[in-house]
Amino acid sequence: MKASAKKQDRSGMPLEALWDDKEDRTLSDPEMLVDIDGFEGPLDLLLHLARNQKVDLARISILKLAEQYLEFINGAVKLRLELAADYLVMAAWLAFLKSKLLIPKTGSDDGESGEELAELLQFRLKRLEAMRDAAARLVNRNRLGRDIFQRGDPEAVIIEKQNEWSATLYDLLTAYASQRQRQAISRVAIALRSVWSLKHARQILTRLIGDVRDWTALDQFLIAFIPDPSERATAIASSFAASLELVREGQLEVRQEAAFQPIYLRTKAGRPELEDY
Amino acid sequence: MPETGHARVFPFARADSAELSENPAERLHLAEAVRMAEAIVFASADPVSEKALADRLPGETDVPAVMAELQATYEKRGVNLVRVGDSWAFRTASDLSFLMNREAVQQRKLSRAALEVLAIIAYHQPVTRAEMEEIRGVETAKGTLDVLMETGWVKIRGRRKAPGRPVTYGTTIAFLDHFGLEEIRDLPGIDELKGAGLLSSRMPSNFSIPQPPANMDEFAEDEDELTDIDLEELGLLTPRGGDD
Amino acid sequence: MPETGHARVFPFARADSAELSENPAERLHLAEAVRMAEAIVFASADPVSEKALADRLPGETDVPAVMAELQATYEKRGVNLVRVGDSWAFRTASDLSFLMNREAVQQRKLSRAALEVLAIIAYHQPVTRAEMEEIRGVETAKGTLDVLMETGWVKIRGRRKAPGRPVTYGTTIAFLDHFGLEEIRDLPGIDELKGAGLLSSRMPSNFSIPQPPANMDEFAEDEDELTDIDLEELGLLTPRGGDD
Repeated sequence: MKASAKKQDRSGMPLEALWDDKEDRTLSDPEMLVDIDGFEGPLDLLLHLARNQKVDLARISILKLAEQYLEFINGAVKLRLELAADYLVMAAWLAFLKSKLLIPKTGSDDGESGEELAELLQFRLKRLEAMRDAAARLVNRNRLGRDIFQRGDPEAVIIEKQNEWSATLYDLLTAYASQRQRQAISRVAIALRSVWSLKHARQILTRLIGDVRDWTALDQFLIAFIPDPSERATAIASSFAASLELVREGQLEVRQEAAFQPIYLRTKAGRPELEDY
Repeated sequence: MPETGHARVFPFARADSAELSENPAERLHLAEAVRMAEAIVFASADPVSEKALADRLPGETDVPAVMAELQATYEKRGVNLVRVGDSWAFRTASDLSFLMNREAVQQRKLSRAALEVLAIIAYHQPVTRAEMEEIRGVETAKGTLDVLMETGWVKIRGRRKAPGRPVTYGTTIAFLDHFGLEEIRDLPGIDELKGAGLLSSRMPSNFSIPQPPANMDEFAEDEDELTDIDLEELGLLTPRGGDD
Repeated sequence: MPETGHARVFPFARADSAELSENPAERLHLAEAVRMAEAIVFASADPVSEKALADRLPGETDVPAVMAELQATYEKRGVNLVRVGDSWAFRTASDLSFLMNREAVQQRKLSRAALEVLAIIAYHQPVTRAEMEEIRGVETAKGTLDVLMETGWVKIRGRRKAPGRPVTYGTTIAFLDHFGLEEIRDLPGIDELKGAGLLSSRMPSNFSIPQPPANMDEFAEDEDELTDIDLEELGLLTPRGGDD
């Protein structure tokens, strides 16, 4: 993100100070409009905007939030700031969501309703906020080496394992990765700048929102947010090819009412439940 | 406290010892085991597992009983016996932290992102990287997970039994020790978060925003009108009663 | 002895507390000072001088009295407070020192080179010494492999079906145990190493990491089982000798 109107060196700040460093910024603060360096991605930015509504997350207006976000992004685009794809994809999705919220549902089979999508976003924001609060509570606990102390002068190492050699999995993986990387460096080719494809955009969106069924309608919004118009045609073509690949793998379903009608793509339902060991 | 013959400035006393044996030989044995356990755990800076204790204490020792006794004994002292997972450690009492600040070692400063990821791993474990990214809505930057693993608080746990068998992450004993937790269930607010459905990877079906419906009297799809029997159960209607 | 209020298995009691104040406020103050001194001495890496204690305890504390009290309190415990010159430290009770000596094996850290070779063996098994060299770009010292064999994490698996029939190396069950892996395939792959920040995300496209075999013990197609003669040559089997 190049939008660094004010760069702060946060590494020098105490841990706890990191948690409230954005509270003093408000929407009216002109710097806020260009400084997205401080945000950990679009959800973080949305959460910040939501907090500015000064109501409980459960009561925020998602419509208003979407408008604020779009205003923010448009402001940045006007200033010709190069925004990371994540922010643009979120903008596209919010534009899509806004249209769904404003236009009443037509058919019964055209994806989630605007309300369902808004709920999904609200769930995401709430969950992120919960984790953020949890992290704050965690760091503010009495901590070993800061508030609580262990024996300063231990007398014996109680060895649990019989092996006299110590090494952790982390040591092992670090050793492996760094030597392979070192050896590979002589042959490093500069990675190509990834083309802004719809497939990539959908991956980002899945990370931001989760699986969304109604891809077709959404794609039009995504395309609108592709910064370079010359890339749009290739983006559509490559994305359709990629979609067909997903259909073949059984991850997507495809539907078309009639020739030349819009093609509907959606995530196949009923994926198996996950299990660990 | 000073009125008994055990007058000490700072009594270690336990109120309840009812469960202890009345057999003098057994009591002596337990007392020795307590001393030994005390010495072993005290000597180590790191938590000592019950298994390691069992290996070192006399054969028939009831390790949990010994540790419970020792923990109660140290309860009010300047140094406490704390449980960390299945291990035990002596740690300075938390109310004395003001006194101990000068011992404080420079803590590694974690970025906000790293702390967020740490919380996600702690509350959602076992969790894959894709799931962490889904919760945060961003890719995990280099220097986040590796830093957490370097602190020794986070480890690779195993793999998810799912397509692609992604690696799962979880927290370590050192994590519990550092944040003063006996076990993961003691994480602050974990029950409330679970209850609110905020620890699930997908939006729970019962998660909903109280969005006032356009027509307040219209029933949602997943909602049934109350019947008279419901109203009775809820005490909103007086029971009709028998044949009245 | 549930008959008294102070029933504990292992009483800390001091016989004499005659010198202690009868004034409750003073007693409370002393009790707090004892707790503080206890925590300070416990957390200190070196014995703590009375002067240092005086600096950290509340202004009017009678340090010698506090330490005498603390020493008496710990007198019969598994850990004692001992005076070292004009300083104080906790030490294991001398009659329990046998507990400390029992497994005073110093744990040693593997060298960087040994870790690298171990990792290559784990990921690339079955692998010959020449192949390790090719991957690492440096020759592997004989001593490094010896150390790894000594850990019990690495073993000689067989021989490569190739000129010179070089020995192949692989990992053992003890390796899985130590590193908390269920199977060798649980080692993270390329995407996971990238995701964890251990590997740069901009590696060349032809860069790959081998997928370790599902079954560590199955011989590869180009690999031979070790014969008894091999085992003898490698010194892994004592020569049978004669006609036996």
